[in-house]
Amino acid sequence: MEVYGEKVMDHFRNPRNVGEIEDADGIGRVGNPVCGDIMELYIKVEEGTIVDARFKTFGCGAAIATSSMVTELVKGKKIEEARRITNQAVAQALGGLPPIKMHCSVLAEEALRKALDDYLQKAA
Amino acid sequence: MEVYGEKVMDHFRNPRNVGEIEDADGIGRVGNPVCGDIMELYIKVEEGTIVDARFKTFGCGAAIATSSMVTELVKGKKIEEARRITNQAVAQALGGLPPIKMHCSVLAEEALRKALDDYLQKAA
Amino acid sequence: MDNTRKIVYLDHAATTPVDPVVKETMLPYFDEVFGNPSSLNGPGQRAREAVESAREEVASLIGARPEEIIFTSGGTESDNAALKGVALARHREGNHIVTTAVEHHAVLESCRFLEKNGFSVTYLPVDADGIVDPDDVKKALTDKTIIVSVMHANNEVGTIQPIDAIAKIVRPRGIYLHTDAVQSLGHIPVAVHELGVDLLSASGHKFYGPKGVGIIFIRKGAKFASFLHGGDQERRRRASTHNVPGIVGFAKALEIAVAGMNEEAEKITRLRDRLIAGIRERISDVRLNGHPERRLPGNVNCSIAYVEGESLLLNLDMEGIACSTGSACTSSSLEPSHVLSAMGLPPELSHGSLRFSLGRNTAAEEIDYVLAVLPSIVEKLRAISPLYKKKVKAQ
Amino acid sequence: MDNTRKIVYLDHAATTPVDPVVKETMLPYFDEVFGNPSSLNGPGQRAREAVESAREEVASLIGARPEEIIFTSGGTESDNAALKGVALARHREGNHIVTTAVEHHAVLESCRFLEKNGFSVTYLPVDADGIVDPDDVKKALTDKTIIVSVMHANNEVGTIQPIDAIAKIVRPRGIYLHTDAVQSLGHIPVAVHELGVDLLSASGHKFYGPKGVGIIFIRKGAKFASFLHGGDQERRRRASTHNVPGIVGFAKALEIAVAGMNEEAEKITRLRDRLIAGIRERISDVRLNGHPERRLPGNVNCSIAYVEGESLLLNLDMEGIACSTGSACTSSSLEPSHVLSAMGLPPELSHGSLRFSLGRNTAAEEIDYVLAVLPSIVEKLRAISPLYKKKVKAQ
Ligand SMILES: Cc1ncc(COP(=O)(O)O)c(C=O)c1O
Ligand SMILES: Cc1ncc(COP(=O)(O)O)c(C=O)c1O
Repeated sequence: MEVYGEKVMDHFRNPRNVGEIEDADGIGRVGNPVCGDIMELYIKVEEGTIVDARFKTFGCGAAIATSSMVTELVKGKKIEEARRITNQAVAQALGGLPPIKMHCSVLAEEALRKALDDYLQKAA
Repeated sequence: MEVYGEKVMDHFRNPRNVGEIEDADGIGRVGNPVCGDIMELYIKVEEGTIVDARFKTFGCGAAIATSSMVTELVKGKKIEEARRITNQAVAQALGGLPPIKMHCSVLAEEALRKALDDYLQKAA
Repeated sequence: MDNTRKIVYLDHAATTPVDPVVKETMLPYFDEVFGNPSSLNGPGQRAREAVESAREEVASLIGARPEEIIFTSGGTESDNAALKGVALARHREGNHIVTTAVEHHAVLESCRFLEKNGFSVTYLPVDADGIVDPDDVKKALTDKTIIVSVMHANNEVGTIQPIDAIAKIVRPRGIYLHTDAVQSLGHIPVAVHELGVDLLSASGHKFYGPKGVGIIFIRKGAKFASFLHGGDQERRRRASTHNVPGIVGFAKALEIAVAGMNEEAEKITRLRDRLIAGIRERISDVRLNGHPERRLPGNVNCSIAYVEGESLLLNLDMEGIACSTGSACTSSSLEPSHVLSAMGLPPELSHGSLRFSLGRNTAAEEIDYVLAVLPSIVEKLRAISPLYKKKVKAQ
Repeated sequence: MDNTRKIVYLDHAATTPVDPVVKETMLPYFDEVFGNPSSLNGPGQRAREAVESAREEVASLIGARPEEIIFTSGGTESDNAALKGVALARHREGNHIVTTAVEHHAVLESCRFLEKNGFSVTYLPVDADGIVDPDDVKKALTDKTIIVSVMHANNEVGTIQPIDAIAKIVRPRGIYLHTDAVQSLGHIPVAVHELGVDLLSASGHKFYGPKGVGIIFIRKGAKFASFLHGGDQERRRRASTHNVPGIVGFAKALEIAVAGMNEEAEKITRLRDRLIAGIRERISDVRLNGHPERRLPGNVNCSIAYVEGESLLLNLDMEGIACSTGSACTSSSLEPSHVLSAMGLPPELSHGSLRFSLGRNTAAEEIDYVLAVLPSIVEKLRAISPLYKKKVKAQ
């Protein structure tokens, strides 16, 4: 299978941080069944730092890999730092995505943003 | 070469009755350089019977073969009989012609008709 | 993926390997009988003979006359030429076309092109099994209708359409009937007069022939305007130097396919039903897409709820099993399969569809291997699916 | 004709045998790497890799980028797609097309089709050697001109056109330049940026590659509408399952042709000139058609006065020599070659033209054999020609 690079396939094969966080501080839900991708991102925040992140995803290989990667990228990051993670950063961390799959990285960015918004709203 | 049947190729390879008749009783000239075929048919008539026929032809394989065949067909025929020789008869005597080459048999029929007309005119 | 491992190939609806006898038959036409069939010289005429005897063979195998067969570059060209060729030839008689919502993109996109160029197109619905109702065809016809195009068998779900019944409605009205038989030729009986069609498209690589060669059958007397303009090949209905090895291979492949059809269909149907039954036994919330009986022998299309097709496919591929998602393979669009949508499937089910297409060499052990591997893949993907979670909670 | 006798094949401009290395390279793609490049599974992706590396190879050999190459079913499709694809994509900007009177029918008939559909076409004249004057191109351009199509080298007389000079006139005006390089690619240098073209057509079987596969080069950014509608292949610019062995064979054949080009052209040119000189020495009233130097290495086209081409060809064929008449091979029309007519030849001379096209494996002895056989054939045909008789009488 050479549609995806090695890194994508690694994260697809062995997705990191699968699951939910029962008492999450922020939850981001994006996508819908029509477009074929649904992502849920959970974060746990302590003193402005993301200490845990988990996901559940219905979607293609790229959707699963970007979900996995975004959880890896945010763990240990400050909220402000996490806010600056773009879809490109996620795609890059995966060694690139095929053009028709870039929308998955956008979805991951959106899920993250929503989870952060959710956290800030709850915290406020 | 299988565009043409065996009989056509035989008449093309060894055309019968090539040449002119110096004191011909009838001459038929048809065709023109634009269409790529020129036929000249010479007949010698004795007491209403065609005793000799010769041709010269500039043209494709079918043009040469039909010229050759038409001279064969008319030799020994009465003028009225010769008049009834159609292009189909020539083509048939050759075992058939490819559809795009049927016009050559038409040319042969026309050359014969003209030669007969020429004879009748001269005889009149 | 380990390249040396034997792959369980269950993607025959996408393409088939060239049969060894077909390949062998083609070989001399690359460099021995290599002339241009349009050349009058000996090498050209020997190539021409090969093309013409292939044409006779193909014609006799589908009940047509040799002059009714045009060789093309594949199913797509045949579909384009059929639709556009008739549209162009008959546009003075009318500008209405009837087709179905489940056609291959080669037909649908040709229709969309024609819509941009003054034609109007009716896209007929199908029922939950993917079948077109001949009555719907009847209702759609107007006095402007010039052609109806309904595929013989569907490439995604394998459903076989009632072409003969549709023909009885369409043709007495002087309207042409075209069928895309790309998926059916070589697999189920295809006889143009029994189907009652005026035009038919097919492609070699779907029945163990070469890629890049197809045919259109055009009933003698049917009006048709050439699509590929140029030389005088194919009685001026399709220009371009003949693909001689491809044409010879097409004919040989069809000969072999027709000779072995009954036996093969029987064997494949048995394996198909074993796979369907096995999946249903082992996995919950599975739906078989397409008609249970009126389907191609080799087609298994199922929707596995809560998981997405591509990720299933990738996981199967990692285990050495090659199949397809139900939706168009390279589709750059995010929309679910137009076929499954037309059959009324909700998007999450059509995104979760898999197509296994069995072939001549598919073995029972391969089916069993799929059945051994698939359940745990589904389980793994469901475990990370937010949809499955919801379902579990709802119970 | 004796089938076992070795044939002197001098019809390489019509088609060439597939090179043995090319054939060998293609073989695994029939039944080993046989997947559908549009399938996401392993077999599909391995086939896709083969297609994409062929694309890279071809692109680099003509100085293009991979995404500028589209694989087609041959030269005819490429010409059709180029002309119609640009016409459709740019019709709002203008409806005028400029081409020449000596193009291949694939271009001319596409133009005639477009003329019936609202476009106007200027057919430029050529000089006695078959060359288009760039000044004539300049004069023909209007503010409605959207594309100019001038072939790189002519298939009948081998004349090479000044494409680069034409490009300098056409392209600064925002008009696209297309060249039909079917006869030149693999035989003389073809680099898209040196030629300065926006679109270029080529066909595999003219340079020892397989029949049924070609390319269009479309400069990045050039507007182009798809001609074959269907799936998403070739970035949606040409639908249909890739002809994988054909594509791989095209690339390999081009690689071999380019690698050996200089040496081969030199050898073939020498034999060509030997044939031309020999014919002139041995036969009276012969005219060499086409430019004496600006011509393809392998092309010898001559008119032999007072005799007709087909009967010459048949007689040569009986002696085991395969060549062509100057005019279109299967032409069902009675008109003389449009190319020779455009060059000003009277009909009887264009009907008496022969094309010998030499190839990679042509040997000096074969040329000598032709020179030994041809004079007596001409003599025999002249003896039965009414035109020759007149000529003799006139002296
Ligand atoms: C039903 C159907 N029609 C048309 C096509 C197009 O055929 P090809 O890819 O040979 O152009 C296919 C397969 O790709 C098909 O399954
Ligand atoms: C100049 C030229 N253009 C186009 C073509 C058409 O190519 P094909 O026969 O591969 O379609 C040919 C040869 O047949 C040709 O010589």
